[in-house]
Amino acid sequence: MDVLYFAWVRERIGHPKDRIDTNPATVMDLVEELRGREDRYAAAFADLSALRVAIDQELSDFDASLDGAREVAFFPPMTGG
Amino acid sequence: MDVLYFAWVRERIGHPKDRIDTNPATVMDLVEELRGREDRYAAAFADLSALRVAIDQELSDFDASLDGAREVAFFPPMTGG
Amino acid sequence: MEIRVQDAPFDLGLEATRFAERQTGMGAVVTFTGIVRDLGEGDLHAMEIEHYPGMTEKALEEIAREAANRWSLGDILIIHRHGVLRAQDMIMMVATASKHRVDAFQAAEFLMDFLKSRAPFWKKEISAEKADWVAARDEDEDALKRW
Amino acid sequence: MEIRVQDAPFDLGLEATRFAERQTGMGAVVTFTGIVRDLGEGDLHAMEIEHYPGMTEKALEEIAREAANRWSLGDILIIHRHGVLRAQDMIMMVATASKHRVDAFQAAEFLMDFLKSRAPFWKKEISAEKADWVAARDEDEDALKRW
Repeated sequence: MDVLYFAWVRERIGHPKDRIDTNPATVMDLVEELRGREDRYAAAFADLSALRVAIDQELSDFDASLDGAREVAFFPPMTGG
Repeated sequence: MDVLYFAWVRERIGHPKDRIDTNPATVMDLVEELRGREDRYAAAFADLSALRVAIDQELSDFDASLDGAREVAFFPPMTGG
Repeated sequence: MEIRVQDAPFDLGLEATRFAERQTGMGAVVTFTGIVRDLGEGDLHAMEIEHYPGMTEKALEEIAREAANRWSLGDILIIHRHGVLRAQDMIMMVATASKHRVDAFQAAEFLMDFLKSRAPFWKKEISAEKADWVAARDEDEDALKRW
Repeated sequence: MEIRVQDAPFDLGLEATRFAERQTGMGAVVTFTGIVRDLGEGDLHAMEIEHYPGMTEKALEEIAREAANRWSLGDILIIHRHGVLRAQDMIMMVATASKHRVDAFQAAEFLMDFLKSRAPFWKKEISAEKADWVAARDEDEDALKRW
């Protein structure tokens, strides 16, 4: 599973993408796994209310299942337009 | 005082402008005077709810005073845009 | 603020570009363009637009001034044609510029609502068989009530 | 329906003209253009727009499809740039065409509201001293509730 980061999440973690070999059941499980990696991950995921998540390029929720997911992305609220 | 006609009011009366030498007190008095002129005027002013009036190029009402007015215009509701 | 009442065609692209480029500090530009619609019966050959020279310019200026009072705007453009137009011809346009999108949208809608029913223009639809003055629509009059 | 996500600048005038000219039977065209605003402190040198390739196009298509379902529209155009932009550069535009003005206005506002908060773009303001990611505004999120 690919995990992508955008905007300040990408900057805080230091790179745009990780490949994950484990099979977390939900987005929250994936977040916990990432938080445990290094301080910069813990810092990026410190406040989930400041983050949004997309599963396979569709906006989703932190309690969503990752069953069958190939790509998960974390980013701040969008500011286009 | 100049009296102007636009759109179907102009077409029904047959010309775009009359010059009036009398001094009607209100728009209604002017309308009565015009109605008395000829059938085509009576026809144009038959249904006042289908007409709008402007005094000196400002939208006004049929009971408005014509004191000091130099130009009165009659026309149907506007359909611009 | 620029208001033009003219017989000549205008170039939407050129007007939109000029309008946007002359703004400074504005984040949002909205344009509305009115086009002569072919009515589908396939026989609308032309539209004739009559207006009241003198009053037209005053009415448009007053509507634009009111919009400028109500919203925070950098600029307003109104162009309205008169005379004979064909299907697909552009009748008129408005443009608004503001820091944020809400003001630009609201002001453009306001301008259109008042321009429709309070500026002295009258449309006549001319087809092969007949020529009819366009009737004012109740919903256009009703649209003024929201402002 | 045309959706473009691009690094390159676009020409508002050309896009507006092309969009209007390819319509048939439409009486109303609305455009919205977003422009990089100089923030007045005089030191906004650039804006960088990041996006999520793949998801961006999907999200914009979904928003456009939803607009097409809700209103009677002849056409929709969305262009959004990414990469580094300077003050006064055009960031994005939407255009809508419909028979009557209300649909074109409503659809354009709907597209903008959803594009702001539901399409994966992120803006960073770069001045002489610093570079800050633009924070999402509560009022942009609130704007979605009216639809």
